[in-house]
Amino acid sequence: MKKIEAIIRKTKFEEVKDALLEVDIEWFSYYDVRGVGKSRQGRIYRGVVYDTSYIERILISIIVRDKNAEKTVAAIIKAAQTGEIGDGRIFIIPVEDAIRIRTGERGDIALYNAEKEK
Amino acid sequence: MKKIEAIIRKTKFEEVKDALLEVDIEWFSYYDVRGVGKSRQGRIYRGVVYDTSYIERILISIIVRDKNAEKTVAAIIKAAQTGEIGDGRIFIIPVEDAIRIRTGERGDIALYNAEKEK
Amino acid sequence: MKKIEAIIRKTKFEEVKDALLEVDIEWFSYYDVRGVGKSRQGRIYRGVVYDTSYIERILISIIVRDKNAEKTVAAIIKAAQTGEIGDGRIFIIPVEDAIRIRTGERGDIALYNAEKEK
Amino acid sequence: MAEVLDTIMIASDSISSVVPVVTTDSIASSLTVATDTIGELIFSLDTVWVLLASALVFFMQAGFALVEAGFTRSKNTVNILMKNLIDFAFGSLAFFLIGFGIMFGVKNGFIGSFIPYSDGIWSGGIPSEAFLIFQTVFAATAATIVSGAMAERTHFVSYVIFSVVISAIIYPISGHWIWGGGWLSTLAEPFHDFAGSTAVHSLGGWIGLTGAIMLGPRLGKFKGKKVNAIPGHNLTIGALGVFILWLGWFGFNPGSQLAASGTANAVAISHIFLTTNLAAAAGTVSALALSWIKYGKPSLSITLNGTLAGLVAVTAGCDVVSGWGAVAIGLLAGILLIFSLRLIENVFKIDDPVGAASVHGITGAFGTLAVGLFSQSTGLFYGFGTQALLSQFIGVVSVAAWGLSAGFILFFILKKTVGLRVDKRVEEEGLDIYEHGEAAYN
Amino acid sequence: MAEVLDTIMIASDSISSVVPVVTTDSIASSLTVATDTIGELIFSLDTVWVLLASALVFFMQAGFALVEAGFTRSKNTVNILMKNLIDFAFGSLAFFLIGFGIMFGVKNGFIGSFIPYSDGIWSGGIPSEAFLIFQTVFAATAATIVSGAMAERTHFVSYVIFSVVISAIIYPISGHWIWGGGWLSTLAEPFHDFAGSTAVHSLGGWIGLTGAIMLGPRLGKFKGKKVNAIPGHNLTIGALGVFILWLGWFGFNPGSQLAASGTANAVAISHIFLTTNLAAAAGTVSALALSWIKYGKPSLSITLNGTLAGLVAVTAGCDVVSGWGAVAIGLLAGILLIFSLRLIENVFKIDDPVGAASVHGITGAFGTLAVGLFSQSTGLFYGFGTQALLSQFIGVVSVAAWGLSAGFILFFILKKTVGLRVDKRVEEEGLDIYEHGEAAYN
Amino acid sequence: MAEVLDTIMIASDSISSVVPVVTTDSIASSLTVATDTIGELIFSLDTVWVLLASALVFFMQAGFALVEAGFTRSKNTVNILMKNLIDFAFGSLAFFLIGFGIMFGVKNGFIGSFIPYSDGIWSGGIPSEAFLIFQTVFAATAATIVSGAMAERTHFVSYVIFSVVISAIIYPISGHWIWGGGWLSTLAEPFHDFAGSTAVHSLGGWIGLTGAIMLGPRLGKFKGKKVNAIPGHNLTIGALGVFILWLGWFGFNPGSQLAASGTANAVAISHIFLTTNLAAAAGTVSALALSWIKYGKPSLSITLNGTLAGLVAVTAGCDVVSGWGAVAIGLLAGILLIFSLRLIENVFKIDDPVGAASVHGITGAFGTLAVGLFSQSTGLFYGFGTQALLSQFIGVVSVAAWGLSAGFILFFILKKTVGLRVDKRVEEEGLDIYEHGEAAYN
Ligand SMILES: Nc1ncnc2c1ncn2[C@@H]1O[C@H](COP(=O)(O)OP(=O)(O)O)[C@@H](O)[C@H]1O
Ligand SMILES: Nc1ncnc2c1ncn2[C@@H]1O[C@H](COP(=O)(O)OP(=O)(O)O)[C@@H](O)[C@H]1O
Ligand SMILES: Nc1ncnc2c1ncn2[C@@H]1O[C@H](COP(=O)(O)OP(=O)(O)O)[C@@H](O)[C@H]1O
Repeated sequence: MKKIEAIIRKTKFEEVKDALLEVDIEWFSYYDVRGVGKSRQGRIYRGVVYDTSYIERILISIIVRDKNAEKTVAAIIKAAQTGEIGDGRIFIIPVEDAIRIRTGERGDIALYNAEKEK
Repeated sequence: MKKIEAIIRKTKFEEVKDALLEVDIEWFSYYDVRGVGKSRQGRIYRGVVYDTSYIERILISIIVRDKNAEKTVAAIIKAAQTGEIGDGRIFIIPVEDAIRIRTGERGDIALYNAEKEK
Repeated sequence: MKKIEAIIRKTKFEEVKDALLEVDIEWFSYYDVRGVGKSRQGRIYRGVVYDTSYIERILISIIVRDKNAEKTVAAIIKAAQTGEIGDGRIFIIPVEDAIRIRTGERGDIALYNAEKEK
Repeated sequence: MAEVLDTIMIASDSISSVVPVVTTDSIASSLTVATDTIGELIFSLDTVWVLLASALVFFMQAGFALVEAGFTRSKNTVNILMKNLIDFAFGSLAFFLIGFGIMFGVKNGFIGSFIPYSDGIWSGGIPSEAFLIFQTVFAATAATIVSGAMAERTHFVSYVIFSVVISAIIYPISGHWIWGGGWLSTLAEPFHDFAGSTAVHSLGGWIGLTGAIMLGPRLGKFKGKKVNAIPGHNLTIGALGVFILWLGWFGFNPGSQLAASGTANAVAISHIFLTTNLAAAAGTVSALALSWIKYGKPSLSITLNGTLAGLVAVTAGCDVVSGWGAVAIGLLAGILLIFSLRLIENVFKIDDPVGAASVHGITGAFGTLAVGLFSQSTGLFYGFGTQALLSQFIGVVSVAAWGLSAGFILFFILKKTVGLRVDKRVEEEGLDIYEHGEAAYN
Repeated sequence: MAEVLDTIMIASDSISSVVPVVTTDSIASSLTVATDTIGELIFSLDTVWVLLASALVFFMQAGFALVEAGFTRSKNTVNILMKNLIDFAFGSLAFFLIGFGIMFGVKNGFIGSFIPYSDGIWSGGIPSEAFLIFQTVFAATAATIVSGAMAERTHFVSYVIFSVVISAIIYPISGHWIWGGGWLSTLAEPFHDFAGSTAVHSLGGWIGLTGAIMLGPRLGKFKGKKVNAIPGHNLTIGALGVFILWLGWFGFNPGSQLAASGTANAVAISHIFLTTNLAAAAGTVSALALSWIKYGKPSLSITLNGTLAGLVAVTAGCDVVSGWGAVAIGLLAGILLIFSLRLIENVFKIDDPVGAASVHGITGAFGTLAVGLFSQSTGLFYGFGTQALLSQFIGVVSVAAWGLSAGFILFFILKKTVGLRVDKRVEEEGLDIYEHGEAAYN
Repeated sequence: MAEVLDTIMIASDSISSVVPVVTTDSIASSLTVATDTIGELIFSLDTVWVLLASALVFFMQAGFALVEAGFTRSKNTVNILMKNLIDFAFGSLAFFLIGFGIMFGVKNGFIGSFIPYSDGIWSGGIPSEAFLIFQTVFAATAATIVSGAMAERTHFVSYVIFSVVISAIIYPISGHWIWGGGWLSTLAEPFHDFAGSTAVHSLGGWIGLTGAIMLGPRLGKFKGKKVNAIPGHNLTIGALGVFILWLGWFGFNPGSQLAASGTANAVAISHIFLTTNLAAAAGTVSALALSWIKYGKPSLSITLNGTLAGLVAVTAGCDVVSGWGAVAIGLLAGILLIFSLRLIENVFKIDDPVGAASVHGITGAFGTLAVGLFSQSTGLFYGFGTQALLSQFIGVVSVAAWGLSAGFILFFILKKTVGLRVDKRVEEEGLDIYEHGEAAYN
């Protein structure tokens, strides 16, 4: 199993979600992160200017079976790419095991919907 | 060392916390995530209906020594299980090293309280 | 590649950021987490006292090339250490691959700025 | 009006300038015009006063909405806001159509008449429509209080129904007893509830308490013997709500004088303004102090409730207690509140998310009784014996009995028909999504 | 003033006490003083009324700011707040310098005079500065409405310019037609827009609609045939905004009477207060009911818009419709609103983030026409024929034509010069950071 | 009152109808009744005006709470809200018990008398309790201002103590000089501070400045030469606070006339309303423009401060400057504010989280001096020489000296006893949890 961590633009989230659904990735988690990077923005607060590059991003975390990793990555790239600086990154992290809390099932089976994919 | 990532219902958080304390897991981090999944909810905003399955979940992240991984997983399942769809998942991810910032200690020792567990 | 997850005090964030920039770590993500731990705080709400140890922390997530891992850890420790309980922890997690969404580049090259470091 | 006056001016100018023509008759008729105009001015000033007070009391709806939203969880915020919005909307219509007639219609001791509002039902020193508006904003307050006690688990459709019933029937009936010429106002020593500690607040508190009991506690509130705190999601909003309520109370109490013209009225509304403010301040201070002593830390959530306790308690007697009396009532209300919150939650294990039963029910009852002690014209502490205290007691008890029993019947019927409480899953995931399909924060 | 009165008192005391000295002349002169004093009191009470109404209407700026901020995304919150703050600031100055003269200056049917405010431009039963203030807070409302329709994508510098032009020129011109003695007020059956359903709200709605069309939809709003919901970031704030607006309307409508003294005025302002409240309540209820039926769930965002629809619609006729008429107008406005929102968004594919064109434009027009039906003194439903309805129609259409064309010209020039819309990147990342260098939440 | 009038009406009706009975005597006595009634109406209208103004000024407490909460970090929100709540609560009681007597009691030039409020201390054209209320809401404002400058690091118990001392003693003493018949009001050309630019705002600003200096900057504010921005957590709430303050100022300034009846008063309050609004608008615009020029982007946080600067500055002279003068004062105040913010923060390295010293202290002083320039009856620019300017200067300096020294002594004592500043850890983790055991957001 792999954990796919994709850091994308907030505005691309809906498209990425749809792209993932198309390749049958139906379950994932996401949350807001801020990225620090080089595309600095000058900000002012009550007359104090401060340089910052905090950019709001969404981090999508998907645990997939090994065989699905590449198609997941491809789907994300396709949907999230604009070609301009700030498109974000994808990281692939090894996962040792997965457990479905509801049933206690472990391993690959915990990742997919038994009824559907068999 | 292992990282245990458990995605649970918000309403089960207190119980899971208590269960973890019972098995002597006293330190962990958590944050809000939203899960995308199949239990869709119809939402309306100013007359536009939009389908969504964004469900608020809590992600608990615990780094444990290898020997504690199983009992941690068991504790979470026990406390978070309702048997209904949406109970969430647990993922186990390998961790190479841990460092306690306060002391700079590395390895297993960074994870437990020296005074307590020896 | 390694993922460095550092859980630090909110008040130390700016210093850590500066320390990282100094060792040429220019890209990272961070988000708010709450830590559960032993430094309990009594809280009261409408007359009900409840014990809690929820402490607001920032989790910094940095993916670095293997060779940069140690200097990153060192920079964080230097900047985030106060010596008092609650300084936080750093975890090192293996990463298999990284992809830059903008270009589709994979591997180490996805992590650094080609123009700069070559 | 300007034209009328021009006539007098011309008339009286002619009187004084054209010396010879001055006759007693022409002066007399000018004087009549002047006197009539003065009469109209008195009427107008009183109207302006009541309308502006109505606007302030209306704004309390926003205050209640914010207090209730701030003191509950974000997953139920849309639901709470919706309730506070629609109870005023339905309440305005229901009171116009039914409630006003029941409250102020043809007098029999127990109930008025079942007719829609019309000009003839009430008459006094202001236009009857101004009086209707002032009474409408009061009626809606009673229903709003209930929504706080029953927050985070009540079926929305049930809420709509019972908020209509409260504004249209339950509140007007006991209101009739007190303010509509009913039996409480004809006791030997008439029951004194100047602006509604009992008529509005206690009643709302008791109905809310009944509702909270019949609904049962929110999931996770009580675990065995343990009482869990379920902190509100936004105290900034909650505190703003309390400030708005405090502001609104400057319409609620002084406006209940229903008149401002004449030295007596001007002095009265000033005095009421002062006692209202002093009691609020005193309630804040005593709740702060006691929470600090009891829990080791000065708690904002309790202190805000203390402010409201002071305001609720002084409402019955704001016109008859002295400044010092108001301070005493406020101090006691703030202390009583804290014990009441504990009692209801820890001893009786009733889950009242915003403490409505304590803030409005208990301190409202206390404040009403306090009139029998602190009233400068009838109170025990001023040597007037226990006559007034007895009347106050009768009023408090009978309205409590009415609120508890009418509430019980109402909620019982709803429970057996449309259902009072949402499903477990809906409660867990939040009413916003399941009942309204919307989230408050995105 | 007290001194003057002392004199009369002494005078009249002497009259009554020192019996023999009483002469007709001394009485006559005392009477003159008394009558003058009464005249001054009338003037004063009317002034107090108008000033307090102005304060309430001013507060609507906060209401609009919160509604617009709450119903849009958090990344554009600073921008929205800034717009609502500066449109009132620039508007106050612009209306003082230019707008007031255009609206109320020397009367020709189409436009007043281009002179800064001065004492002589207007005179009536209150100080001209009180009148200026009341008109200023109205003028700023029209500009504010526009900012809602054009939210989340308009260049800030453009906004500053067009908000000044609206307050200084566009609004005063059509305002002159209606309230400044212009051609609409001299029709055979004069166009009746008591407090500005058309003069203020519709005008703002139409300009906003033009702006929304010329800007184009926000990125991601329409995807092929699909309409995407872009939910607002904070409905608590949005709901508070609506409560504040409702409160402000109690200044907006009853204040437009511009007088409170005399029985007729007192009765009138009470009646207006009542019709305003009933229509708001009815709009809330019908929008709630229809959203419940249509979408299966009672939606807060729509219900809040329904409240505003009821308020906007009753504004034109709040003085001449009955309580029942107000209920009818409110109910219809709430229903019309929902269809209008759908029409503009789903059929015409125009992106109006807060629904300003529907809430203010469409229901404002409807409410103005409704005067021709529901007016108790001229309306069709009361047997007065179609004369009034026709005048209302002429007024609605001509102001719409004016708003749409003036808006078009204004936005066209801005588009070709400073630019109307921000860059794609700015829109994506939020206007707050790129246009203001600040985030609302940290 | 209605009964009294009925009597006159019957009397005067009889006069005019029953022709023969009309005697000079009966007319004279009717006239006396009418004149008395007019006197009572004047008294009543003035009371209504002052009470409603008091309600508006009270609401400023909510405005301050929101501004201060919005402009600071979320970890200290409970603390800020609590301070703003309890300073008004304690202030109301302290001013009732001590402050009012010191400010308005038996006149010696420096201080009044140490007695609790009682009816006889003050008398004028309104009930003394109405006057007390109006003065109470003013007194609380001064204390509130201080809490902003000392936000995010002050010990709560210290805050409670010094807010009581300010409302009970410090503010009333200098207030006595200016408004209580003290030495500043008896200068050859009396010091003119109509509604308190100096008496309230500057004083609060100076005490706050002293506090900010003695506390030292928040951790992380200054790092070597670098000044770090510590952005507020919620500008929506901050902006709402400013709107509420702007609204409240319509009570603060026009209410300070303390009367509304009579043409002169009606014209005066209208004028004050207008100058207040124009200065606020002008302050907003100039702060916007200068921030735009200086920092390249129009900043909301600065613009909001500009609004307040305009309001504070015009407060001293709102009654005597022209509309154009008000615009000038507002524009200058907005500009001055920005330089003052920089000076205090960047040059003096004083950390004043919400800019209270600049907004209230500096622009308050400026506005007071501006009276000597812009007053239409005494100002230099209107050819009246420097006499008034000198008096204004004396007033500004002596109140500044008083505020700085009284503040210094007070804070010094607190520092040596209960402690002024919280521990490093408490400051880092937030005062909410450590001082109050509560979080604002959950
Ligand atoms: N090494 C890294 N570790 C953690 N997060 C990263 C790293 N590199 C990039 N990110 C995250 O991804 C976001 C977007 O990446 P960015 O480098 O701006 O994309 P691009 O390469 O297209 O310019 C950053 O704001 C940051 O949040
Ligand atoms: N493959 C996955 N990757 C990341 N998060 C997941 C994955 N599968 C489930 N989750 C998270 O867990 C949550 C609950 O899982 P769910 O499948 O609803 O539980 P159940 O199997 O009991 O129905 C989801 O909402 C989502 O946030
Ligand atoms: N085993 C763990 N798993 C996940 N998070 C942890 C773990 N240990 C510590 N943390 C996080 O780090 C934070 C700070 O660690 P802490 O133990 O308080 O530092 P110290 O050792 O200096 O006292 C905790 O609040 C928690 O969020």
